[in-house]
Amino acid sequence: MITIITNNELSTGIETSKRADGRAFDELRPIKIEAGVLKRADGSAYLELGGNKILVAVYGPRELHIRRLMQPNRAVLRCRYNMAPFSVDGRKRPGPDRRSVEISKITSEALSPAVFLEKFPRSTIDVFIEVLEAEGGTRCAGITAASVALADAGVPMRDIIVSCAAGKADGQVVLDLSETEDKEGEADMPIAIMPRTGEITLLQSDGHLTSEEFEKALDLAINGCKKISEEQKKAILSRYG
Amino acid sequence: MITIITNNELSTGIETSKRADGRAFDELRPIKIEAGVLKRADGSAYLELGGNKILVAVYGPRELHIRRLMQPNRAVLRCRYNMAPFSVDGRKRPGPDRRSVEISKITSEALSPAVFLEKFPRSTIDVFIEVLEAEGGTRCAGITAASVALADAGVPMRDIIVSCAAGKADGQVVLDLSETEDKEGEADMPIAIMPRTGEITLLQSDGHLTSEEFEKALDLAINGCKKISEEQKKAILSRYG
Amino acid sequence: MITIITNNELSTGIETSKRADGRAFDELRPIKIEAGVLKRADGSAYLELGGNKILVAVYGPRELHIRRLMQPNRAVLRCRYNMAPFSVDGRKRPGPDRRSVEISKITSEALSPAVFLEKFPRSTIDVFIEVLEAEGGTRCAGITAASVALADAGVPMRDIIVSCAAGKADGQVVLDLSETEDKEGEADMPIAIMPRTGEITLLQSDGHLTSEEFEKALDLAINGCKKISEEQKKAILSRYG
Amino acid sequence: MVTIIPEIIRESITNLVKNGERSDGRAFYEYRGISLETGVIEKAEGSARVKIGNTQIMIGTKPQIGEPFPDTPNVGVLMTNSELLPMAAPDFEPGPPDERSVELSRVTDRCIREAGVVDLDKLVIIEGEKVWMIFLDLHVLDYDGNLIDAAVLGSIAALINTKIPETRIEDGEIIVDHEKMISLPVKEKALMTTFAKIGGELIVDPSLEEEQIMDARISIGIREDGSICAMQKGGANPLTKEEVIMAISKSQEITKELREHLPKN
Amino acid sequence: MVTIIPEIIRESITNLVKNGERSDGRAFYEYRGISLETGVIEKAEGSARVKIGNTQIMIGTKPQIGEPFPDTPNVGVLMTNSELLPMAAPDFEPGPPDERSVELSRVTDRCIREAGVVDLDKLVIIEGEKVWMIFLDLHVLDYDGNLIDAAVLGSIAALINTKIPETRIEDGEIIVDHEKMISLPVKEKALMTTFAKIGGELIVDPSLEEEQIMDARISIGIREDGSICAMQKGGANPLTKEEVIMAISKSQEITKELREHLPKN
Amino acid sequence: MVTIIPEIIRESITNLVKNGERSDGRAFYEYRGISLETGVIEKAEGSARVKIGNTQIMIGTKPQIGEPFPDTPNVGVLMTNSELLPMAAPDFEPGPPDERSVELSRVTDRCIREAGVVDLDKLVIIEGEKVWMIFLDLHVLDYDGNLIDAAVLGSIAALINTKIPETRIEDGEIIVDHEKMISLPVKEKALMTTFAKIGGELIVDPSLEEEQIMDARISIGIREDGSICAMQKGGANPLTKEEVIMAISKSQEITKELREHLPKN
Repeated sequence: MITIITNNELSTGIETSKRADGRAFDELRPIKIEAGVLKRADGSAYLELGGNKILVAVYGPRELHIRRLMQPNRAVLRCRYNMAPFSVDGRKRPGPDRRSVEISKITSEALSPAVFLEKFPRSTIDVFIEVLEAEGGTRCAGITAASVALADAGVPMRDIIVSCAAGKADGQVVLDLSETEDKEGEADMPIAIMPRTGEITLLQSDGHLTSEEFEKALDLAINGCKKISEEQKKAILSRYG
Repeated sequence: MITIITNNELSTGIETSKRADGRAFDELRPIKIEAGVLKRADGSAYLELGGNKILVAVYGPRELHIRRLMQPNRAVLRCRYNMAPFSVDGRKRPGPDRRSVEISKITSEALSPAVFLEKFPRSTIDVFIEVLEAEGGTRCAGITAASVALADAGVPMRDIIVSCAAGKADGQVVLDLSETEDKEGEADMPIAIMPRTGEITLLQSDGHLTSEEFEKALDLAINGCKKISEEQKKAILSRYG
Repeated sequence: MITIITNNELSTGIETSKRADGRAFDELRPIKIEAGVLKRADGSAYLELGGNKILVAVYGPRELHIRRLMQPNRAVLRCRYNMAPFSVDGRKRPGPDRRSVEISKITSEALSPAVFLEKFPRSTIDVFIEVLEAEGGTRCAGITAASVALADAGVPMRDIIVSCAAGKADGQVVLDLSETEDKEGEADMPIAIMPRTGEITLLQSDGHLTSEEFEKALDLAINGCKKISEEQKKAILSRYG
Repeated sequence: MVTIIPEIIRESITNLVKNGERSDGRAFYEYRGISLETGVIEKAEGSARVKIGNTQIMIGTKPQIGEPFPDTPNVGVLMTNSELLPMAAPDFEPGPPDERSVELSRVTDRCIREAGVVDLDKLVIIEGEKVWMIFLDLHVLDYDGNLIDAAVLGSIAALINTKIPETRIEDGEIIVDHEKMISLPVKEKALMTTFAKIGGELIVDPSLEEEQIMDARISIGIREDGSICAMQKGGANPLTKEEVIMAISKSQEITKELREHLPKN
Repeated sequence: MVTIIPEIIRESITNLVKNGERSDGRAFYEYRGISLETGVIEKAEGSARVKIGNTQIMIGTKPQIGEPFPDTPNVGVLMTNSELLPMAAPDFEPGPPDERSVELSRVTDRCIREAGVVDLDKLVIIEGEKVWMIFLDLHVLDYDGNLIDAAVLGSIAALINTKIPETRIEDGEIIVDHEKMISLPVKEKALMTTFAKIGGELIVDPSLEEEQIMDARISIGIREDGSICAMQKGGANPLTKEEVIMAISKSQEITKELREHLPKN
Repeated sequence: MVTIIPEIIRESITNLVKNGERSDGRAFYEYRGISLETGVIEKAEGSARVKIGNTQIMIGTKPQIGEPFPDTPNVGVLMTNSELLPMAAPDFEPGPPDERSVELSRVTDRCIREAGVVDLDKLVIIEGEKVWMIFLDLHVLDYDGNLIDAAVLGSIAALINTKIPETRIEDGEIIVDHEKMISLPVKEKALMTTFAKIGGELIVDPSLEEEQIMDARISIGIREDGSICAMQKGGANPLTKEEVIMAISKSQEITKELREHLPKN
């Protein structure tokens, strides 16, 4: 038998109105985005959101060698979401698992509506998302960073997709769930939108929400997206402006 | 330690001359065959034999994309025998194992002599056999059902291959071994034949047989095949007749 | 708990100046090489060095089917180093592991400088090294045998690469470490050379050596290579001479 | 495999929808015929064969005694797995589950897990040491569109149909009594409905043809009390907020009707 | 890889057989030269190198202490594995065993298992808990036809050659005594013979050339008392009942001669 | 993927070197700019981000309690793993580690292991039963040449940065006390330097461009006392004995400078 004494810093901080980490219900975690951080990739971006550290590289549009994936009238947008072995408590075994396969798929669907894929028939645009450190909300952070990396690569786009989650924790509908809120909370709902039109390109939900809570969470998430969108623009501007 | 109390219904039924399940030595288990049970497949068949439930789909002749498998002067007949995870006591792990790889190979060899493969150079005919429930003799049941599915797909054939096992259980040479007889018996010998000529396209044997017992078992199995052949014809007729 | 009583014949033989197996510091284990031992392969060789038993087959130059490996102006030399499950104490699981992948890579690099690869654009030369029994120094033995097999296959070469290790065991710089010396010793340094020029095509080192010890070991290994080179020539001559 | 849909088919289906019609004559919020049988596989502890139109899935459950996950020592385990069999469509290939198959099993799993369909607390045999693990295997036999709704409907039916042996502890030993089979504790019957967006309209239960040309897809999981337990958007085009809200509201109605197909537990 | 045999070679071999001859001058029921050495790998607890003509297989055994299968708690375990090494033929490729390799190991395994070659009852160390597992690994080095007969012959020889350490229990602990090596309990020497059907005739021990053009193949496993322990038909053409019966009868004769090559145990 | 380097680039770089110059203006034995940060991943027990020029690797460590290897029951375990991420270069592909990745992790592992960097004796929790296993994971983010030197430098830094929980035994139970984190016992700081042979000359820290056209590569691992702990030659052309000896001698000088980049432990 092995007994583990943990040193859980967050466990004492839970209070009434404020959230465990002291944020208001509609407050994002601190965010930082930087574009153009890698040499070899055609485009790249680095994002920190709370304890999340995400690095994204984009290659392409480039030739697609795998015939059965080729589209005669447009490019395919392939995404690979991957967690570093050291990114989580305990060690994540290298290689794809079912969770990362699903996230890769929905990430590709979330980003595709913004990209002028029809300009590059028979090609591929490859988006590699590496989670260097994970603290809740990595799929949204990955999509947000991927958009900046696509812009950095000069891929022609209709809009800069942005992603954020809302959900329910401690009985309260809140924005941008932390790892603890995600684990212990009642629901998590990641979305992605095209900020110009407000259209939704990603929507998942996990947990228990009434219709009213859902609408509240959706509005909260859309607002969160808009704030993050500003950070994306700053990152792109400070690289090219 | 875990103790398991089983509820073995068959264990009390063993008597002298009759078999554990009450059949005569040359008696088949109840059989039911239906053709054309799936929408998407080019041909399909469903078969029940005792407790076995087998579903077969046929696609093709169709283009073969894997170059190194291509035959310049004929089609290849590819078979995939697969057991559903819930088809057996205990759970079968999904995916091929050595047993299913061997059965797939000998099934392809058992069916090939009947198919006019030479009419379709550079093509493939794909036979997918799914064991939904297994109760002894699934490889024979799969071959029998596959022939009906091939006919349902309109694949041109010389004959409708039929398959059946005989073997030795409780010291007696018997037809169509049940799961219990297969496990506890002395020998199992699955065969497949072309009913028009009586030629043998599958022959395996497992266990202990004298030459005399072998001949007796072979005759028994051939007779069994002939009875099952009638059921195949009925299934095809009731679909197209 | 399982207690294992071993029957370790070598453990009593350690003395002062001589090595555990009685050899002088610059003495090779007994060696035997035979060329042309397989029917199907284009070239082959069998080598015994102490307790090592190595079989090598060469196919090619032949067409390379995998496009992304193809070199427009020369052949690729592919090596596969593989240990038989029964070649070691305990059973080695079949299939490549990280060690065999690395050895395959450095073997290919060790052999390539001697082969006129530029004569065979878009082709492959395949070298299959099977360790049937392992007793320390299999990578060197594999390279030495592979050269003979390449010659047996009639592959045009500048020189017959030869390989041998030196290292440090029991505080002494010694030639051609046995399995025990490799395991318990301080350093192991396998090399391969082009015997005509003395140029080095393989060099690895593992363990603890001062610069002086390194130079001594390198000279010892080069001398060992030269002796083994004579055995290679004999094997080739006795096949074709 | 890339399936290329001729532009003329896309236009024809889209134009129909714009005129308030569907190619098979259904209304926008009408399902195809549903058939649901349970107990069809005797060797499975629970099973169901579900058909929605020609889409057909066989579902089986298998209980195993195993160890709980370290972070949830006092609940049983439910494992959902799906295979898009190569028999089910000409472009499905043998091999490990691809991303469509993974999405299907994960969405089904989330709907069941988050709605609390199975009372996992009751699957504990020895706290922190031994629990029942229920394997839920989805075997997709025929693919004619809308796998998600069929998967969830069939899974709930198979779980209701499942019987596991009673266990008790005697002298520190686990007795697994196959003579006393008890129903799996199913306490909630959440279901999912999927909508396709075509020509700016939402239609329920898309057929294969409709799926192939749809702009986007949204699946909503609804519990018996009308609350939402799961959502999954799919497809390479966006949805508006209004469309999502409308889909939820329609789902709340439609799942009530769907639930009538389930066996009693 | 598809190997295309020129029609002219097919005809030439077939015509020879129809005239009662074989291309290498053998009689129909004559094997190529057989060589069998045992104890060739010192680190293997048992080993054999078998050659039939140019076909060559190295076989080694490795004992390991492990747990018995739950449904057979009182017998040891024999695991047969084969690799068609890429060195053995230009069309063999590296990677996991393909269907030919799987068939080879499974047919060999069945022949040995069903004939009761190894007395598995004697491999129990602690009933229901610890048994010897014998790994039998077939390493195919050179492929010139008729792997099955070579595999079975060499496997039986390697098993006869195998020595495992004595075990005893002292104070509840297993003592594995490598100073006292005992022979594996081999109680039966079943062998297989393989026939190819060419031009309507059966010939034994087909060479590679004959295998490539044969219509069908039948392998028969025969125990020392002449009874049948295993059969496996191969190839894409049928056999008649009479051909099968004839093959069995010939096998019963030929295995007696083959058995002379085995070492004494 | 085969990368074809135009002959003109090869010639241009080679001619520069023959004239005593390098394309980026460096001297033959001069490294590109080095940046090394530690503690960058809070969830990793140790971490480092190393850059040599544009080459960038993120390294993290994870301790786990496990069983020692049977043949070394009284020492802990260090496991080194590397991934050449597809993000790092256009020709790196997703999937299991290829031979370049395997070589990188094995050379790094040998240098650390053979130099005795970590005092593995101190990682024993219960002799023969429980030890700390330290996973050292190399995540290659940007590949612009000379991965080996970056990998070893970053790994040593990450190991120095690593803190593991104190353990003690109370009543036969292991107490893992995350409130008392102790530094990993790092007792040696061996480093590697890599030379490329171009135009008959040796140059240190080859850039990607230089690697692509080099004739051969030699990496030397040097301990703090100047002795050699590891060597690895690469590339498809030979080296002379004199070149190797020269590389060792230069390494002994250069590693002293490199070591200045490491944090204190």
